[in-house]
Amino acid sequence: MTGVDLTADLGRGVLLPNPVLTASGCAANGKELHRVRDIAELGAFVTKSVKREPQSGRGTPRMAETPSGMLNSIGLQGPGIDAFVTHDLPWLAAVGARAVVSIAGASSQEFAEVAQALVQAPDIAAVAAIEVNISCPNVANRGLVFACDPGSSSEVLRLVAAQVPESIPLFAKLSPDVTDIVSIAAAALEGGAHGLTMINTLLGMHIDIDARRPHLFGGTGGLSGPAIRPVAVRAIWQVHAAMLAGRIPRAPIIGVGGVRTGLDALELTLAGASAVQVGTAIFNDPSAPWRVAHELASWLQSHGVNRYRDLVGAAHES
Amino acid sequence: MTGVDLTADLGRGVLLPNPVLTASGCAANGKELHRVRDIAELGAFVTKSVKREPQSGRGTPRMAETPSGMLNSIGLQGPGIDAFVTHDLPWLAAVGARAVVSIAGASSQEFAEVAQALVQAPDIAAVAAIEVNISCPNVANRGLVFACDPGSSSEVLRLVAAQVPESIPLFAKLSPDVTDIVSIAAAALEGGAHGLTMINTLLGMHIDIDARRPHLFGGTGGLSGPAIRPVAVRAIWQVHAAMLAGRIPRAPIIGVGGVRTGLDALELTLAGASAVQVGTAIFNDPSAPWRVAHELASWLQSHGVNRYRDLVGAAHES
Amino acid sequence: MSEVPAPIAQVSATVLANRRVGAYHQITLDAAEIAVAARPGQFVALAVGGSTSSLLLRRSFSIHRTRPETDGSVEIVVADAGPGTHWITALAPQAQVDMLGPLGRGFPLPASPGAAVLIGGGYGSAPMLWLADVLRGNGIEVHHILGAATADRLFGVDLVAPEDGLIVTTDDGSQGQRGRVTDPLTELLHRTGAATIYACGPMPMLAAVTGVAQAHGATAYVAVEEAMACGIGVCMTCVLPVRGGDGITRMTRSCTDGPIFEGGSVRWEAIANGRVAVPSDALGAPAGTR
Amino acid sequence: MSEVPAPIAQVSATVLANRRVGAYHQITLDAAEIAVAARPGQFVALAVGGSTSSLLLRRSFSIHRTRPETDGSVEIVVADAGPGTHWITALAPQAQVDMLGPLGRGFPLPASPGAAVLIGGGYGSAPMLWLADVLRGNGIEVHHILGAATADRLFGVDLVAPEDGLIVTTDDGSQGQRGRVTDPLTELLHRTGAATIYACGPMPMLAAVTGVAQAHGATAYVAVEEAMACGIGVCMTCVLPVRGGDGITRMTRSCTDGPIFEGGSVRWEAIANGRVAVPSDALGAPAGTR
Ligand SMILES: Cc1cc2nc3c(=O)[nH]c(=O)nc-3n(C[C@H](O)[C@H](O)[C@H](O)COP(=O)(O)OP(=O)(O)OC[C@H]3O[C@@H](n4cnc5c(N)ncnc54)[C@H](O)[C@@H]3O)c2cc1C
Ligand SMILES: Cc1cc2nc3c(=O)[nH]c(=O)nc-3n(C[C@H](O)[C@H](O)[C@H](O)COP(=O)(O)OP(=O)(O)OC[C@H]3O[C@@H](n4cnc5c(N)ncnc54)[C@H](O)[C@@H]3O)c2cc1C
Ligand SMILES: Cc1cc2nc3c(=O)[nH]c(=O)nc-3n(C[C@H](O)[C@H](O)[C@H](O)COP(=O)(O)O)c2cc1C
Ligand SMILES: Cc1cc2nc3c(=O)[nH]c(=O)nc-3n(C[C@H](O)[C@H](O)[C@H](O)COP(=O)(O)O)c2cc1C
Ligand code: FES
Ligand code: FES
Repeated sequence: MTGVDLTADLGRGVLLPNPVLTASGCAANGKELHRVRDIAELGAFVTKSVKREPQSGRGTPRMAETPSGMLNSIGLQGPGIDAFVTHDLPWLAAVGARAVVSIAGASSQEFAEVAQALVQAPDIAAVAAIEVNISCPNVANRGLVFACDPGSSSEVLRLVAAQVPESIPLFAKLSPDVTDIVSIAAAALEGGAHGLTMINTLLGMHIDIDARRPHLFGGTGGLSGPAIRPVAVRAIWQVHAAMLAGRIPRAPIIGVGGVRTGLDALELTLAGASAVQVGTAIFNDPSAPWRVAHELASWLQSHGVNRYRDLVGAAHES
Repeated sequence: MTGVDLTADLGRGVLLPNPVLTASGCAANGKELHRVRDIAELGAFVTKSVKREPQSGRGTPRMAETPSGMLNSIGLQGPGIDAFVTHDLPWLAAVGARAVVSIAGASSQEFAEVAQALVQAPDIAAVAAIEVNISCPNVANRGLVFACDPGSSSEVLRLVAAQVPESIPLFAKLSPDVTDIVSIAAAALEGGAHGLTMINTLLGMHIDIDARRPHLFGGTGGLSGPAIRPVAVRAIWQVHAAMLAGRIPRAPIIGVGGVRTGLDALELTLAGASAVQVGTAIFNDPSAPWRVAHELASWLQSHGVNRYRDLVGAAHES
Repeated sequence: MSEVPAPIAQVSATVLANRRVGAYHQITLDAAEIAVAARPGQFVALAVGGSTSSLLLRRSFSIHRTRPETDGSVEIVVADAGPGTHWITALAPQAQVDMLGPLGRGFPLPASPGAAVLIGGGYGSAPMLWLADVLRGNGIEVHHILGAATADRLFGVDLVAPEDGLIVTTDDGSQGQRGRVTDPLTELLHRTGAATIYACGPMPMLAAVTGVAQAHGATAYVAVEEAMACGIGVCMTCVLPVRGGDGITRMTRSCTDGPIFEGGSVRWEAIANGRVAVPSDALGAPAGTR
Repeated sequence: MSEVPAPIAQVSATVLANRRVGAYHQITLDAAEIAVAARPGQFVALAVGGSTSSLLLRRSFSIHRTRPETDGSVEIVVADAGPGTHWITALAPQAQVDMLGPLGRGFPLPASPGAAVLIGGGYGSAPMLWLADVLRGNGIEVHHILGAATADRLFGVDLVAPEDGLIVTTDDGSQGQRGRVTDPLTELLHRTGAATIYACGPMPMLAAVTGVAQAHGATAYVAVEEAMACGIGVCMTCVLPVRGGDGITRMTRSCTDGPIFEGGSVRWEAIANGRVAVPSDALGAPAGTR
């Protein structure tokens, strides 16, 4: 698109050529989606959350389709950070992708160790940002999700920040399953996050009526897809509003939740997102991230908006 | 349906002929839906939450369609409890409907006053239960929704219970927008609720892209419809599981959230609901409550289940 | 405006015909139950897509015509405005669509005999031709003003009965007079002595028509179009501030108490930019807005 | 089983034909890009409904046939099992459907020449007739066992080449022998000396076929059917515990690493009642399951 500046600003000098990213866990670690289209064209590629050790994940069924959405209960299946750094990151670097590496852990210490192993990777230059997926259970706190507790959220970010050089922004990925998301955002930023990714899935469940038992092997699962977009917009709005009001520090927000079209991406942007991830929509349409970027650019052009960045949070101005 | 016992047990001796109710705010106060079909055939009719004084509600737009759901921001428009008791309740009594009266307030004191006016109504015999809609903002607590705070939840129920005779069960209607719904359920029961209605809408938002402002006049709105059913099932499951585990007192749950078919109603039942409400689906199909009851009965019959009550929470047995 | 609520019919209507007319689709549906009961100014609400559609809310359309005596059909005129109307305008003959009706109250007859002016903006003219037939049958002299932004967005110009008066306006002058429907209205009221105006179209047009009517001592009955989730009075989304006979303004449902309102009773000043505020003197208005 | 991942084609395929065959719909789609690249055992994934469908996930179907040289068509055989397949089986000629393919790895050729037994359960026979052609073209002698619960759920009996062997089984005896596909298998392996079995059908059938093959020293290649959200390897929902060449069991994606697996590598004991557990010795299994 000539004449439209799609640059997305993730802060700390990290600029992306366009604001459309994949969502963690919805695009594996790149090779598969690269068969559909060049992932180096994306604003950035967000990897599946990686823990310290290899993870088998849960048994199946791991998913259930729900109205305009789905439930998943994968259990963070993955290779572990060492294999990630040896195999996946070099491949991402080789194809020229900007990687946002999502890290996870069952303890704040594990998060820190994963971050430490990551920043020592030879291909660390390919890492545009680190996304700290604090929407996973904290074994030390009766399995309560880190992102459900301000103290745990802050602690994870503090330990991770201690491992990561200033040049790599840290995004804390928040769960919507909380009474007050602004207080969690505040805690994550206070701990050392440079930005926030919102939202992770909502906790949901589907019952297999014939079998009279939970359908998912893991019982509950994460709800995602267009069904949850209104919740994502609200969460982004609330946190961005708190920033504008000076109640919490200003920081970039990466919006995620139910984005399927360029207009959806715009909606999250106007609510306060500086960039947008596409997740479940990929399962419906593997070219969705590229299509969303294209639709976004077309809209900007046809509406005479020269810079994507000018729209970030623009709905708060009315 | 011959041979199938559809009786639903709301506790305290209140038995309904079938387990399908309307959801508060999705069927007005009866007259309108009665033009579609006889509301006395329903398990019970749940009225729109009523406050002490007449309420204009909010400006418009009051709704936005979302994928497999909708957002609403009505603002509890209604006649006030005196007009309700004078006009609406007698009409419900006259057509033979079993009424579940939903009450609301901006302070716990207002809840109590509404309950007091209600129980003095000449037609109180038509009231099968009272639903205490604590999913509304508490002016005394910076507008924080009562149901987001265990203390406020407990207090409202305590003040209302003091006004209501033992024979009328009180159901506290919970919001899903909390970190730990079991703790709110516990507080409501501790305060004096005899049962729980779950779930109210999720807080959501839609941005009008062309106008670059929130689409709803009220800014945020409540998300409802099939999109949220997985969240309702999960909430019911968690609370019923806590009851089975003895962590909170046993009490009947009325399930609500995204029910569109008899199978959906069964899903909530298997998760732990003793009866089920149909809300947004009415807007799609005004005969939905009757159809759901019919589909439910057909399923029971074709699957050789003689008593609906035997299915309540049955998915926990596996 | 004092009908007793009749039962609402919910029918699985078969599409009998769907033909393009200018910018619109004129869709004929087999729905005898609705055709028999309906009156001009009432509307129908259609479900969109089947049980796997992500669009839950019904879409409302004025009834253009009914043929209760012949094929039991109901006809609507639809502009393809978004996903719901896109699905509806693509319906092929023989397709089934779930339809509720007749909904709302119809146009009232004029209080006094003589002439009436009927104003349709865009597809707002759809109900006006049927209304004209009914008025004429009651001995009323009918004068139409049909307006639209452009010629292709006019509807019904060729359907006006020869004995009726007709003025056509378009914003761009591509057909009829250039300008708004209100431009010729004052002169027409003078000329015909009409004391009653019927109008259907966008909200700003209805407000302007009401203004002219009031200046002229005429009564305007306007068919409003508020976003509706249910169409049957149960959701409370379609409200407008309307002053009642008792002088009190209430947030009033346009689906059950409307869609026809006496223009002078609508609090137009609360309506702007696609939003409707609650007037501070409305019954139960929040303290803050007073 | 060592193909280099080729690009995946995403095409808006036109339905060329949709005809009922027994309990199934045989659907022919115009998708030359996929037809050219596909091999027996691969599958396609279809999106269901358009942009307003509430069903987001793709539905996967084995490729029954391709005609790359004539009309560029791809054919699938679909049972109406739920809302997604209900929509697909109702597709009219000329309708468009978004299709991804070819997906997964195809059936490998036998390690040794001689005879092969091809087993199809229900619509599982759909890919077997094409596979038979390819095997025959490679000088392999083909023997089919086609089975189903009832006669109407058999597929392809009339499509078997005259030179191939054919045994038909139904659970209720309504066609062919009464019983399961595995009943005649042992005798057939003895009689033909086949060392390779190909099977496609329900999981319990695949487990049973693998058992017979192992007892007989034969190799079974089975096409598994796990619930898939994406079909292209990005969602991790379609996994099965599969023992690798290194002896280590991993939760392995059946969409990209399968759907064809060597039967002996699948940890069948972990699969029961529609659920698959993680074996405690699988790589990265949670400590609790050890
Ligand atoms: C009483 C009444 C009579 C109407 N008569 C006609 C008619 O004769 N011909 C015609 O073409 N249109 C008519 N409309 C408008 C028509 O209902 C809308 O164009 C249609 O609902 C838009 O749906 P959509 O999915 O195509 O568009 P979208 O804009 O995507 O709709 C999104 C949501 O907003 C609601 N909505 C959007 N615009 C309107 C609107 N103008 N009025 C009401 N709801 C809206 C929809 O119902 C839906 O819930 C009438 C509306 C009302 C209330
Ligand atoms: C590799 C592969 C090849 C297949 N080949 C064929 C074929 O040739 N012919 C045929 O009729 N069917 C085939 N199936 C099964 C077919 O994909 C399912 O019947 C279909 O997805 C069911 O969708 P539904 O909406 O009709 O049913 P529902 O049961 O309502 O589906 C609900 C959800 O579960 C998933 N699902 C349900 N059953 C299955 C299943 N058996 N396999 C995978 N996902 C499932 C659906 O994709 C959907 O996400 C194949 C499946 C796979 C994985
Ligand atoms: C199958 C699946 C796997 C996911 N895995 C992860 C993960 O590993 N880490 C993470 O932070 N989020 C994960 N998510 C959440 C998504 O990144 C995203 O936050 C969420 O799905 C909402 O966006 P969507 O509606 O666009 O999918 C996963 C989502 C899905 C559907
Ligand atoms: C338009 C609308 C108005 C509502 N008004 C109320 C209300 O007054 N009181 C209340 O407790 N819940 C109210 N609700 C919430 C519903 O009762 C129900 O809890 C929620 O919509 C989820 O159920 P559903 O998905 O079946 O609609 C309202 C919901 C809608 C859609
Ligand atoms: S549209 Fe629901 S009350 Fe009017
Ligand atoms: S179906 Fe998504 S990884 Fe296999």
